[in-house]
Amino acid sequence: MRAWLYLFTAAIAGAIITTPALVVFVFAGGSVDDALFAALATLMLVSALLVVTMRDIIRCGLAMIVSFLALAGIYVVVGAPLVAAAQVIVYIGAISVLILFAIMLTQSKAGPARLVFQTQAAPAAVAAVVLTVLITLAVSATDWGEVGTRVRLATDTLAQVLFRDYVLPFEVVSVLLLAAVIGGIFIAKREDEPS
Amino acid sequence: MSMDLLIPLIAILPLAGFLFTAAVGRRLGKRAHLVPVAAVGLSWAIAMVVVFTAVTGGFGDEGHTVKLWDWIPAGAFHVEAAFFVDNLTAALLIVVTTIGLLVHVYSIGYMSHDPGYWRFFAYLNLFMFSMLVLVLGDSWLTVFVAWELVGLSSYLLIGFWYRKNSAALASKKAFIVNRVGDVGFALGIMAIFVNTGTLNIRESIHVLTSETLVAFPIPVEVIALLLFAGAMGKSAQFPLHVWLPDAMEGPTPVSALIHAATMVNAGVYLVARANPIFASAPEAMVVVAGIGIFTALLAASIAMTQTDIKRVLAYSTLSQLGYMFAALGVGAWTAAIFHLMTHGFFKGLLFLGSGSVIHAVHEEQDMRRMGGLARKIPHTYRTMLIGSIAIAGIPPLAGFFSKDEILGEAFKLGFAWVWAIGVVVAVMTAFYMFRLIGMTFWGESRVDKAVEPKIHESPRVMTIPLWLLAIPSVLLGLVLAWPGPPLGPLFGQHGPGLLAGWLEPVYAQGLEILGHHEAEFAIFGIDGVLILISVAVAVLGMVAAWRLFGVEIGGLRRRGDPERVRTLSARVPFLYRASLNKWWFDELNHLVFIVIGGRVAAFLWWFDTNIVDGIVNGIGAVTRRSGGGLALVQTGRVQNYALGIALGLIVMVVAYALMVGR
Amino acid sequence: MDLANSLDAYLVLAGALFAIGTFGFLARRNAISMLMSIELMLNAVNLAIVAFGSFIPNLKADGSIIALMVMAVAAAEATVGLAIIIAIYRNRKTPLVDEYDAMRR
Amino acid sequence: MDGFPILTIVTFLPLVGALLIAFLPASATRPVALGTALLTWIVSLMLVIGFAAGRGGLFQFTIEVPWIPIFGIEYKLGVDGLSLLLVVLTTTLSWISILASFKPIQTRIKEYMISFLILEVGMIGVFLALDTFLFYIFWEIVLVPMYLIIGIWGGANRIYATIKFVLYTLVGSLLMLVAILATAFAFQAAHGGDWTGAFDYEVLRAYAAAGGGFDPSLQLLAFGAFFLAFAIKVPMFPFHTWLPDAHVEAPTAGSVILASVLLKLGAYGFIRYGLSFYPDAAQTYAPVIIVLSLIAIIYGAIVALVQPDLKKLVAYSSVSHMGFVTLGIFIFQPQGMEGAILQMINHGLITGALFLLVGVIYERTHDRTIAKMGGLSGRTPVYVAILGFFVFASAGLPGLSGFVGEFLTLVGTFAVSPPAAAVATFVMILAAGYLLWMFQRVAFGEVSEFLKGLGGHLTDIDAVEILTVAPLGALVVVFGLFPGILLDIVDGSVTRALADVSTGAPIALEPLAVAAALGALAAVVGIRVVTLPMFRSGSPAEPAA
Amino acid sequence: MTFQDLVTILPFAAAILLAIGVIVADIVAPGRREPVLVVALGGLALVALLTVVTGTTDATAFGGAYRVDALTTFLDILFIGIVALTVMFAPDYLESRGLPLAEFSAVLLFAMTGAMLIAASADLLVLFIGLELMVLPGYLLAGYHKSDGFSTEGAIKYFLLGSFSSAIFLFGLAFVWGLTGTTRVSEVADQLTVQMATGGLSAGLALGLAFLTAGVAFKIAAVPFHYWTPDAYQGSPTPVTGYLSVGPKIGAFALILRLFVEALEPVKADWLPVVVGLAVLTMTLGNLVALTQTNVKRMLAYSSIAHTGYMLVGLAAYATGRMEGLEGLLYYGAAYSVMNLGAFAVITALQRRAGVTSNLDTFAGLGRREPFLGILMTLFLLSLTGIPPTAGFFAKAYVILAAVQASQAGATVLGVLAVVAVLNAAVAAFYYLRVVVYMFMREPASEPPALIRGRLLWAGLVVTAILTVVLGLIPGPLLDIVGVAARAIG
Repeated sequence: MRAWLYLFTAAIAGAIITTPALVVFVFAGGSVDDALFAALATLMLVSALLVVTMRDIIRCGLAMIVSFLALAGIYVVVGAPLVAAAQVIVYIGAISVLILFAIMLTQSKAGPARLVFQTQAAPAAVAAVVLTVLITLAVSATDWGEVGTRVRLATDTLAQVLFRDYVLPFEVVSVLLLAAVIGGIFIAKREDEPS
Repeated sequence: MSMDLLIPLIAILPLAGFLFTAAVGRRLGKRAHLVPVAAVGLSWAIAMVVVFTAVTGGFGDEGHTVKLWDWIPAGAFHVEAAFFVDNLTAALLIVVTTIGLLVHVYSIGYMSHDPGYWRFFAYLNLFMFSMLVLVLGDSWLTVFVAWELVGLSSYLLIGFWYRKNSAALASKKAFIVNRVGDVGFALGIMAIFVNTGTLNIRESIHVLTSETLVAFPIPVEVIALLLFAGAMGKSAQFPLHVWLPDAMEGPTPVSALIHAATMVNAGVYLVARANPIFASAPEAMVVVAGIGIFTALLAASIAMTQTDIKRVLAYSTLSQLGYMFAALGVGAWTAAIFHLMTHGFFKGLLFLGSGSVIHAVHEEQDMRRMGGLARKIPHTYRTMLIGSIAIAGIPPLAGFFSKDEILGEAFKLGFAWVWAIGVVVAVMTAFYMFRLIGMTFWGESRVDKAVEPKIHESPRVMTIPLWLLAIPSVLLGLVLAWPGPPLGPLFGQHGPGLLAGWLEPVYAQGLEILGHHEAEFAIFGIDGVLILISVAVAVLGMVAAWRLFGVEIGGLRRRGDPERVRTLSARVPFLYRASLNKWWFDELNHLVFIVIGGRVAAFLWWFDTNIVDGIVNGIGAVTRRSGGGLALVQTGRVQNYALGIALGLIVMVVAYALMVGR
Repeated sequence: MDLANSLDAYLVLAGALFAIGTFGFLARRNAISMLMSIELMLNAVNLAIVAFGSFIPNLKADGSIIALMVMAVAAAEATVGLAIIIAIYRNRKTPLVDEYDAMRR
Repeated sequence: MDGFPILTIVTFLPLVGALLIAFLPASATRPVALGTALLTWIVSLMLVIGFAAGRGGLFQFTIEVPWIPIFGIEYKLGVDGLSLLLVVLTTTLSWISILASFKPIQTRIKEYMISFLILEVGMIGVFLALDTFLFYIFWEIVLVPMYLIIGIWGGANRIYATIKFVLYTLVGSLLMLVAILATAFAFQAAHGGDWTGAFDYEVLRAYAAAGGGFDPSLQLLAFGAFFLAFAIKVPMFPFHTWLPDAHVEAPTAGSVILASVLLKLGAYGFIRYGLSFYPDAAQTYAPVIIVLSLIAIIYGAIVALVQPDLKKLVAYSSVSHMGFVTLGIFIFQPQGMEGAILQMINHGLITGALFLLVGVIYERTHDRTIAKMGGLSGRTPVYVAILGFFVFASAGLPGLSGFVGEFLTLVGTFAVSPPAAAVATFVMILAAGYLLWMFQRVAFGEVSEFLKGLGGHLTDIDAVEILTVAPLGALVVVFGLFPGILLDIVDGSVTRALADVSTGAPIALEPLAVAAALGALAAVVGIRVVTLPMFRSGSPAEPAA
Repeated sequence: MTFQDLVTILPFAAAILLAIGVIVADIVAPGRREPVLVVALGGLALVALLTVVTGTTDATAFGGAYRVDALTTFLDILFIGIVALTVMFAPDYLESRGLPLAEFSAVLLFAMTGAMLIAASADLLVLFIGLELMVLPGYLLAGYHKSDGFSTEGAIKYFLLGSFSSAIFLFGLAFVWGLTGTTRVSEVADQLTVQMATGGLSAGLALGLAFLTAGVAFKIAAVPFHYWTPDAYQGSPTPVTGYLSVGPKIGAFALILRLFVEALEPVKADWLPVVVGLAVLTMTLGNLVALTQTNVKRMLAYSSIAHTGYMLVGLAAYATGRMEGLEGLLYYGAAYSVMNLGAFAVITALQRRAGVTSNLDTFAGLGRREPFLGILMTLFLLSLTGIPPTAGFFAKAYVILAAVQASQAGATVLGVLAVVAVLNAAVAAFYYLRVVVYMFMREPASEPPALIRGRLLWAGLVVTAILTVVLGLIPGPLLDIVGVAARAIG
């Protein structure tokens, strides 16, 4: 019985994701990329919505991973494969896992709280919508100068740029991580352990 | 010795006496009077020298000025501390120093048992100093200083027995009511300065009266009235008369010296001194005359029913001062000063006498508990009788001459109404004086049985001054008013009378402005008639008093008739009650000043604390509350904060959006 | 109709994601949910950056690099955040942030 | 004596004393404090000796040291007749107050004396500063020690009073700071961005005097700010309500300094800065200020009448007296301003003495309620005699110093507007009213039960206390008889100040008409109220507060 | 990366090495404070020295991403001073609560390096990373007393909201990048000049500006983005609060200088009104709410909000073209750091035992019990109020002067701003002086809290006190310095 249920949900999910793609591809006559973009975008947004709305926080975490994956895909579409790779490694590999650990650590025996949302969920939603609208308006109202087409960057050029122009940030970021780790360890350490 | 040294000494000696006594008097005990009395005596002697020099023309018509130092050298506003003596001053000096000296002597006996003996003499000397500066002052401001200083010393003396609440209140009342007048005086002085640029009395008068063509910022009438306001305060003219009766709370010598003979005359002196100003402001003079004569009538009417011997005299003083102002108002300045001098002596005499009486009956002042004292205290009786006859205006005593001159002048100068009222007042005067004598000295004794046996005549030190005052009360009129020989030539004078001759230069300018000229004295003409009338009315009042309150002069004997008094007073109930209650002036004051005034003051304080300050504190409170209100935003919930930030972000986006494309 | 080639599409998408993250941050009670929302927002920014990078010629490579940096920063933030969350969870025994209101006004 | 930094010495000598006290043992505190104050006093007297009165109000002993060169801000001190008098007043009352504090102040003497000496530094500095920035700094320095003196050694409600005092003053002075900066910048802008002299008093004054001076709108705003600051300090109606509270709560010496010197800061500021920098604005504001002064004169006196507390009574009398000062200043007449300055000095001496005397009785009774006193002269004759002397001095008895100042002011006023003068003169009655009524209730009548209850504690005024008031009394007499001493000194300053504000321009009379109306009303009320205690010694209906 | 680059970034590098060095020192001699202190303070001195030496000449490194100019040097010295003082104040406080000094110092030093990077960055990305490097340690420090509920609560609030604002900031940054196509500050400025010349403010740029302003306003705790301040300040360990109230604030202002004053200079006219609005709100709300506070740390938190407002006045004055505005801002920053650190040091001294609150009652009778401490606290409070002759007074006067000038030069709104500022100062007097009231005019608390008498702490107190007075009495030298620093970018 449950299996059916899962299948059913999966089907619906698939539909949700593929419909826009089909719409774009078939009716609007877009390219494959367009369809891909539409699908991934939808997937990302939907899963993101799930992240912020689902009751069970573990599922939220999983949804987040999905959303990140979708984003990685979009990176590929837009022509930044390296970023996509980094996305997969850093986010899915590191951060998400970190978060999941944290979830395990902080799960109270009571399980997920009764109330998922703050009392102010409604105004929050409104604010979010308004923000979206404003951003959309601003974006569409702006002339972004001469916009070229997507260019796929060769990794070696990236490497050159990174180690020519961005040495300093690169080094500093490492310092940043070091600081975060030193402090993080101390804070997260249990009190009774000898410092 | 040069006058430049003598004249200041007149004032400085009492001052020295005051300072000395104030400093060490406490330790001198019963010898405390020596220095002050000596000081005054000395200053009297010097004064007499100065007076003689003055009246024999030693200073010429312009008088003599002694500059002491530059008091206020404020640029254009330059005031010297200087003394000035002319015949007018001299006339005042006679009264002040003489009576002052006698009162000092009298006080040695009168105050002998008082714990504050030394204090009393210190104050008396302070008063003498102030009064002398007042008459000697050369500039308006100097006079004003003295003006206030006499106020101070009278304050101290009225409140001498400070334990008595009534005394304390009376003294304060006297000072404050005087202040009311002083405000006028002060404003007058300012006006004078603004008009003339100087405060020297004669210079300023010269400017004010000579350059009448120049349009002054302040009209002369205003100045005259302002000065008169000051005079009203000191001389207790209606409506500022309320303080004088209360001032009787002070020791009797004080009443005699300050509130009969000297200080209260200051107003008269001031107006006389400023005569040209008044002369060039006729309207003001009418006001003066009106207020003067009205005060005379009002006071006399009250005096007729009072039972406190000192109060009767006090109201009589008011009434007589009224006469003087009436005289000043009609332009009979000589007469005013004349009456001032005579009145000074016989009223001083009467007060000291009343003091002696009160002494005799052990501090009893109510005449209803006296009577038949004539035999027990003969000296007092005789001297007071003389005083009464003098004030009643029976020739040839002093009062007759001066009062008759006032009435006569008033009539001759065309102020018939003043004359008419004056005559009525004359009747009343005679009446209440002999009522006083009758109730006090004649008939059977009503004295408290306990006191009765202990009644005794006062010691010499008190009776001698009485007699010394009785002499001028009898002769002064003859001396000063007798036209022509033998006295005139003695002082190198000719004409209508000694005093008139003396004061002639003082008034010359004023008379010239008024256009008066001394009419030839016609004993077989209008003057004679007027004399007859005033003598007649005096007698009338006297006889009326005899019929009601009895008389015991030589063969003339008659018992008082209280029944008659009652029926008569019942016949005019309103007038009687009004007189008895002093026309309810005190009640009026109480209503206006305490009830209403108190509310106003209290209200203003409430206004200050609740409105003015309330607003200030209110602002503070509002600020703090708003702070508390704003703090509510800080709920402690991160999500609320975040929402706030998000909203702020949205607002900011909008704000910037508004500037797009600018 | 050329979605994949229009910068605006990517930017709007980024905006939407950013808004969703904001919503989550404002609405969720659980500290970790809020942390995840922040991650979403950061990713939205990254998307925008990368988009700019590949469309604006001047930015060519820079876009990608900046994105990488942002990821690193995000990682650091996550580390710190989780450390703090664990610390306070020890004190308060609850991950619900809106119950941390001992300090207010 | 030029070249020798005597002004710096006279200003900072007290600071040295304060430091000494801080580091010496407690036993040395009192002597050192008194010694320092006396020394400062002597130095200030040397100043008087060295001062050349003839120099038409020019500044003397000037010291000029660059301080913040970027803005041309200098450490610049100088003294003219006006500031000389006020400095001497300050130094005199300082040592008197310190001496008077020996007995009342028994806790934390060190801190007290230190605050007091620092206070003295501030006050002297304000009078001597010739750089607007420096002036402002001293102005604010005064605030802190006074705040502590009231707040620490004050009465029951002291904290409310002291905070009110500080906040009220601060509001004004901060706006004044803005005005000072604005003025400086206006000058700098007019001199091609050169800051030199932008804060220098004499330079600014010269600039203001020279053609046009500062821009009218700036003048109005800046003068407004200065006005607020000074009006609060003086204090003028309706900014006076902090004064009664502060006085009542402050310790005796605090009240003395507050009344004698602090209130003068405002008046001094008006003459020194208000008139010289913004003559046009001063002319514009004058009618308003005159009206306010008249109100203050009458109003303060009336309210003083019904005060149940000795200190409050004196406080409100201060409001009334200071009204004369502002009136005299803004009537723009030589007599007026000279009178105002004399009034400043006299008020300093007389009111200071009155507060000292109130303190004397408070020391013995720990009470200031007039109603509880009565018949004191029976117990403490000497005290009553001295009190009486100052009561009459305060009532403006001629021959004592109070009179001359008031009368000069009035003459000046009369020349401009007789009605205004009339209104102001009426206060002679009111003053006599509230002072004599108070005196009568305190001194005369039978000894009150309350005083009887004190028994032996109610001793007569002692030698030290007499020593504190005696100098003031002497000065009151001397200045009453020979005001020339003061007038010669200030004459130059007055002339200069009046030259700055073009006296020619006549004051608009409409507001004065209003003043006359108000005043007349107040006066009528006044007379009634005065004689209100005439027949009874009891206090009138308490306010419905 | 050339040798010259290395020389240029020498101070910055040294700071990083120092941070690591502290950890090493702790590893060498575990749990002992002397080595840590010696290394930290000595190192700081060295860093300061290097800064002064290398900072005298302007230089750029890494292709213009890193720039050293007078402003950098000034700010670096300021940061070093702040951190050094914090290190001096902390030890006893931490020790009595069983918290290690090493990690504390290290994290603090990392934060300092972040601030220094901001001060030196000529590249928006570097700017952002510097910002993160500065604030992340801040979160950690806020929660440093991990066993204390308040500390951690403050930390998580600070962290969550901080990250939120970082995201916002970054979003805005992204748009600026997109529009200008560069990350170099100077080039951004040029690009914007061109765009403003052609099309005026574009919608995208407006959006970006809005997000940037919001993000920065959060970091400097300007209303309405200030919510984190009171809670974070109150919760943090007192020495940390002292640091938080000045370090990140000045750092954020450094960010403003580099970003708004330099990069966004062409759109000055557009962000000026916003800054004015922020200033008014910030001053007023900060002061008003502070009136009702009974906890001194929280009160000082609100007061620090108010002070942000005063500094914004300076910024606004600059935006209308008054150099003095910028100088005033810098001067204010220095003065505020000194006096505020001093005030918090006094509170620290009071809190020897854990659990001693910073409520007003704790101060009751302090002036009587500890005259020296009381007088110092009074001095700092007076300075915060702005009463001469103290640093705070001169700083305020300077900022107000700038505003007044601006208003007379035409921007009337600045005049209003000046008046609002002084009125606020008067209001502020109330709550500052209330502490004085408690210290001197109230009876001592039942059992007075034990005091920290550490030599370092008291030395630091004396230093801050002296500086507070000196900056008020002899502002000349510092004025010259800020003048130079301001001219580096203005």
